[in-house]
Amino acid sequence: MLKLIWLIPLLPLAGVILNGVFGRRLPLKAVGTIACLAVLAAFGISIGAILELAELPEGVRQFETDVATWLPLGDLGTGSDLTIPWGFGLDPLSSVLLLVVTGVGFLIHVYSVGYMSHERDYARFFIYLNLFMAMMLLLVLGNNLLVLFVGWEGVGLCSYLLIGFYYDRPFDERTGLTCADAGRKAFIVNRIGDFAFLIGLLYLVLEFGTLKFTELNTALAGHHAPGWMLTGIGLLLFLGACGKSAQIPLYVWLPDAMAGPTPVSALIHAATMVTAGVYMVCRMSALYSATPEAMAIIAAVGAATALFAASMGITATDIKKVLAYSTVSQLGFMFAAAGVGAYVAAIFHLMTHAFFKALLFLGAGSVIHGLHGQQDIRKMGGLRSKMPATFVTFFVAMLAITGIPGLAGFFSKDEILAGAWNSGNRVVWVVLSVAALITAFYMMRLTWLVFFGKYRGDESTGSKAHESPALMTIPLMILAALSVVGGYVGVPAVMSGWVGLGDVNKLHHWLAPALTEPHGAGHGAEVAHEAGMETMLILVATFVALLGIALAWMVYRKDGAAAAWAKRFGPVHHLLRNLYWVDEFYELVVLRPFYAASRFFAAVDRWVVDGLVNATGVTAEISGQVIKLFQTGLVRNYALMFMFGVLVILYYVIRAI
Amino acid sequence: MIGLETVGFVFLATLALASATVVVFHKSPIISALALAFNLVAIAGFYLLLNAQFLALLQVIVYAGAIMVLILFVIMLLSIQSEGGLHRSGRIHSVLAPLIALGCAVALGVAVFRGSADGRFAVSSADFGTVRSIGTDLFTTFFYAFEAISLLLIVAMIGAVLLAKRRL
Amino acid sequence: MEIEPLLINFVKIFIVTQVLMVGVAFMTWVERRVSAIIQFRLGPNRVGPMGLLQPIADGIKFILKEETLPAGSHKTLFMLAPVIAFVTALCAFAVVPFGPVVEIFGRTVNLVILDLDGGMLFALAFASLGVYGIVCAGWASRSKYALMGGLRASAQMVSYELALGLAAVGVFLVNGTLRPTEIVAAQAGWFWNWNAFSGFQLLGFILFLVAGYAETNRLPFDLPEAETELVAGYHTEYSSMKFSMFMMAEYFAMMTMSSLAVTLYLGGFQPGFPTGDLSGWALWGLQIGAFVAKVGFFMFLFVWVRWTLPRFRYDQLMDLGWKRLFPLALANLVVTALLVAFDVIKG
Amino acid sequence: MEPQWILVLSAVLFTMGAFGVLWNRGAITILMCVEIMLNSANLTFITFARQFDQAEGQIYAFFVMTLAAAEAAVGLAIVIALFRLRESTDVDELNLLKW
Repeated sequence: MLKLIWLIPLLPLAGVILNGVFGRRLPLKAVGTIACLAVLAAFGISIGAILELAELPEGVRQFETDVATWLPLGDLGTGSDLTIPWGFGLDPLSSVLLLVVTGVGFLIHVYSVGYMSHERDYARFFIYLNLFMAMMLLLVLGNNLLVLFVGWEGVGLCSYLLIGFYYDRPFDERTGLTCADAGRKAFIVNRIGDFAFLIGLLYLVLEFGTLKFTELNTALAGHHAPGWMLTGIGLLLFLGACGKSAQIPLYVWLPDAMAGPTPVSALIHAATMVTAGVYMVCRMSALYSATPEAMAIIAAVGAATALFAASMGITATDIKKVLAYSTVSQLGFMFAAAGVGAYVAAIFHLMTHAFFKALLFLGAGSVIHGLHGQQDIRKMGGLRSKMPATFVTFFVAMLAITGIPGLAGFFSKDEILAGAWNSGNRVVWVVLSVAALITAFYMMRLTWLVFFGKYRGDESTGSKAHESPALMTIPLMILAALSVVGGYVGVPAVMSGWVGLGDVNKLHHWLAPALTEPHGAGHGAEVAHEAGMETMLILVATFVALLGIALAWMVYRKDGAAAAWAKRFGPVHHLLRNLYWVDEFYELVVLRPFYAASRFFAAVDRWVVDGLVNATGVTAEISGQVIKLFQTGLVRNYALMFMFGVLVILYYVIRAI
Repeated sequence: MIGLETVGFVFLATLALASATVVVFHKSPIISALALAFNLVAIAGFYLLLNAQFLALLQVIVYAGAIMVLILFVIMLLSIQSEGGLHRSGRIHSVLAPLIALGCAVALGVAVFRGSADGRFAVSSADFGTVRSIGTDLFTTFFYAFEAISLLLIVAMIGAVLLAKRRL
Repeated sequence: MEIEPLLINFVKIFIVTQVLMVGVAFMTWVERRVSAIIQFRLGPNRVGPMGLLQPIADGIKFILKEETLPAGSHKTLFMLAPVIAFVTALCAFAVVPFGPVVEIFGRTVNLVILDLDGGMLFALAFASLGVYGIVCAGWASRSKYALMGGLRASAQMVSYELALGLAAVGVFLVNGTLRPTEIVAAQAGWFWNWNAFSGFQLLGFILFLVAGYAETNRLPFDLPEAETELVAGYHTEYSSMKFSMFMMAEYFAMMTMSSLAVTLYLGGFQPGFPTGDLSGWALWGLQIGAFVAKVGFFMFLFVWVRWTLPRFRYDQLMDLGWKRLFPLALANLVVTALLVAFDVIKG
Repeated sequence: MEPQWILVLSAVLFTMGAFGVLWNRGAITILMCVEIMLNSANLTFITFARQFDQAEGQIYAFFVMTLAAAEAAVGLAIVIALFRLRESTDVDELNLLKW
């Protein structure tokens, strides 16, 4: 199966073509089945390929295949010919992503069949969704940066298409955004990052003469490039990752991306696409490990984003926006982990986050579905009896994300915090802990406002609130199960030590060969750490999670109590309600000058450029007025002139003899 | 001694010039067309004199046998009794036309005499101008041109049908 | 300049022309007798034994008839038209090899008037020139029947010339030459060596024959002179010797077409079996006899078909030419080309 | 027979053809004069082919012939269309090709 990995992205693409050509004429069930089967087949091949990969000995556990030549670029001044193939590769790092993408992707496809059943443009939705899968798999499986970049741009495109899926609906009253606007915003913000990414790519080519990951790793191992060059490339690539993974300063698109259908938010804007940045940073670990400066900046940006986004989640009232800020915050966790060199922890958290955040989104979708489109959590409440399955699974996910011991999020978050602590970067640890506290707070707030208390919306909707069909709840349950047990592939050594199991951190052993740790940094699960300190960290994390939940319960337990608290923290609440005025700030600093410049250039275009063009036109017109007198309309006059021209040419030809 | 070739040349040249004159000046297009047929056959005779047997036969088959019959057919179909004379193109045209034709004659004459005043015929190789040698050249060196010209014929055919057909 | 080859050629031309003339005269008698027999009549049987001298009587009558010239006709063309028809029909025969290379009076003589490299093209060229006679006749008569006949003739001949030529190309591919003598030489031996059989040209042969009937304006394709519609078509206004020249031209054309068909497809003068150790005049006589017999059969076929099949309608004629024969000829060409390319036929 | 005899002859024929195109106004006559011009060019080609013993000249003449066939087909179709429109083949009737 390993040889067939190039087929994995092609299968969803086949779904795109099938549905794209016949989609409008096929019955809805067939469309959904085709889409799901395409992803299921990709999932099957992925499992087969990964099993085969696992049988290889640890040192050589990777596989590459070049399907076709893409760009024979020749010598670019690096001394060797550069040819970029359509190459695919599989190694432990991409295998984790592959499983997450195809597995979670398949569940969300199944869920979508139920969720979208009442929507128009059913086929279009699945075409986009399958196209996204194809592009995401291309991103994950590409064995060089350019193929990865194709997938990178492709998922960006699909993200744009899917955010703007309800292109004729308004989205946000506060800013007056429509869904189409939200899509455009996502696309343009991403473009800024992608531009940086592309520049980084070009510098990489100039510096190393290759874009293949394996060759880059070898080159970097023995490379003595100027540090500033590596840092520069790293930061450029990271800026791209910021765009894709919604980090400061390019996070603004993700909350608005919630304009898309909820399965899209779950698949693209929580589980897979937004983690592409993290994947890329880990993929380029050899590069980042060689440049501590870039890593420090990544850690700082990640930690800041984690805290900043979490704080905005406290006051958001749209159920999906709360989750969106949560996603931004969790991505910040991952980047912070990558920034302190704990790549394994970053990927681990990426995986568990995919499980529980997809589950949260799908649960939210189930709630919205049950309430016929209501998304405002102020108008929900007491839904736990009406949608028991949704409630239970949502609650499990909530516990997982807050980091309650025994659940998936606990292990991965703990590993990130441990990594931060061990790297010696204590500030990061503190910030992340505070972010974890806030996370617990807003997650509990969300759960409480939606499922507990009294129903606060209008009665007509409330009485009709119902549990979602099995097609939607079964994926929820599977994801819930994964959210519970998903963490046990990466149990820290210290914990397994408590029950006398020794080191059972499978994930770490699986991933470690594919990643390059920073030089000289003693950290991670097995290197020189004190068991006592580790235990202490675990206890602190648990305490923080419980504290957050308790605080939220205290504030939101009674109706109206929250308003009082809001008044008590008036200025802070106001600040958070308006999301730190970041959008307004960007408007003032970026957009206004941009518009002004545009108007200036428009004027230049109209008067100077167009003026020149018009002058040409006027000249032609005047000369035409004169020349048209020769145009008698009589064919034979034309023949005469033609012959005259021939004579002139003949004269010149003969003169030369 | 006057060779057979010279006799042939004089005969054919007279025929060609006389028939060309008729083509250009005769009022009745059908006489013009028949004269042109004679002209074409005369030229085919020249081809024979110049060792281009295949081209000569082609000239008769394609030009005289197909193109001219087509022209005759159209003339008879439209039953055109006469066409000619000046009408609207104006007096300037009627003055300039002979002048330009004269200029053309002068230019070509100068070109011939300056360009190949001391030209002699080479000794032809044995299979010069035979079907085999022309065919070999057509299907090797000039293969793409040959295919292109077949494309041109199809396009011309479609164009002619589209133009001439009343209803498709 | 040597005079002897020229002289030999003149002699050949003279003999062939005379033989053809006699043949034509004989054919008119055959036509009338056979048509009579087909229609349960007797036909001309009074002049000479079995009426064999009838053609001579007819000839005398033609000469004695009044020569008419319609008012308003174009005189030169009117006179020229039968000559053109007559000459072109006769010329095409020049490339047909009617016998092998023989020795007479110690001189080697090739029994073909013009042994040309592109001989078959020559024949096709003159076959296509034949239309001028008819067109000129039609136009110069200044009569609507004649004009209609001329128009039909030009359209018909241009259309069927295509099928005729394309069908013949198959043979050129098989034999790899356009020279009639070489084509005949390639068909020596048993009759299955003839192009119609071993060259897989049976379809081409039938196409050639049908197109040939159309080229010679014979029934069932005699629309240019369809008497029920156009009185007598392009020669409505002709009388006397000028008419007889048209008639003779038609018979010449028939003979040429028959000879071409025989040459291309049925082995020309090859008798159709190995001649073994025959040599000298015994062999040559046999070969010339075989040629005459084959051509004679086709001449008879012309007559037979004429009195058997009804005439086509004009649209049917065009339909048959362009939509049936032409594609079939193309298909035949493609198949033959493939067969030659894959060495099924010795190319 | 010298090459330039024929070259001169073809030059004269070409001139006659060109003059015919300019002088006549019957569309069909003009077409025929164009044929004369093409033929004279062909004659030149073949003369040069003979003079320099190069078959290319004959090939070009072959292509020109094909071209002439295509030109005649399209030209005559235009004449027929024109006749249907104006009941005449006079090219001076066609004066719409102007501003």
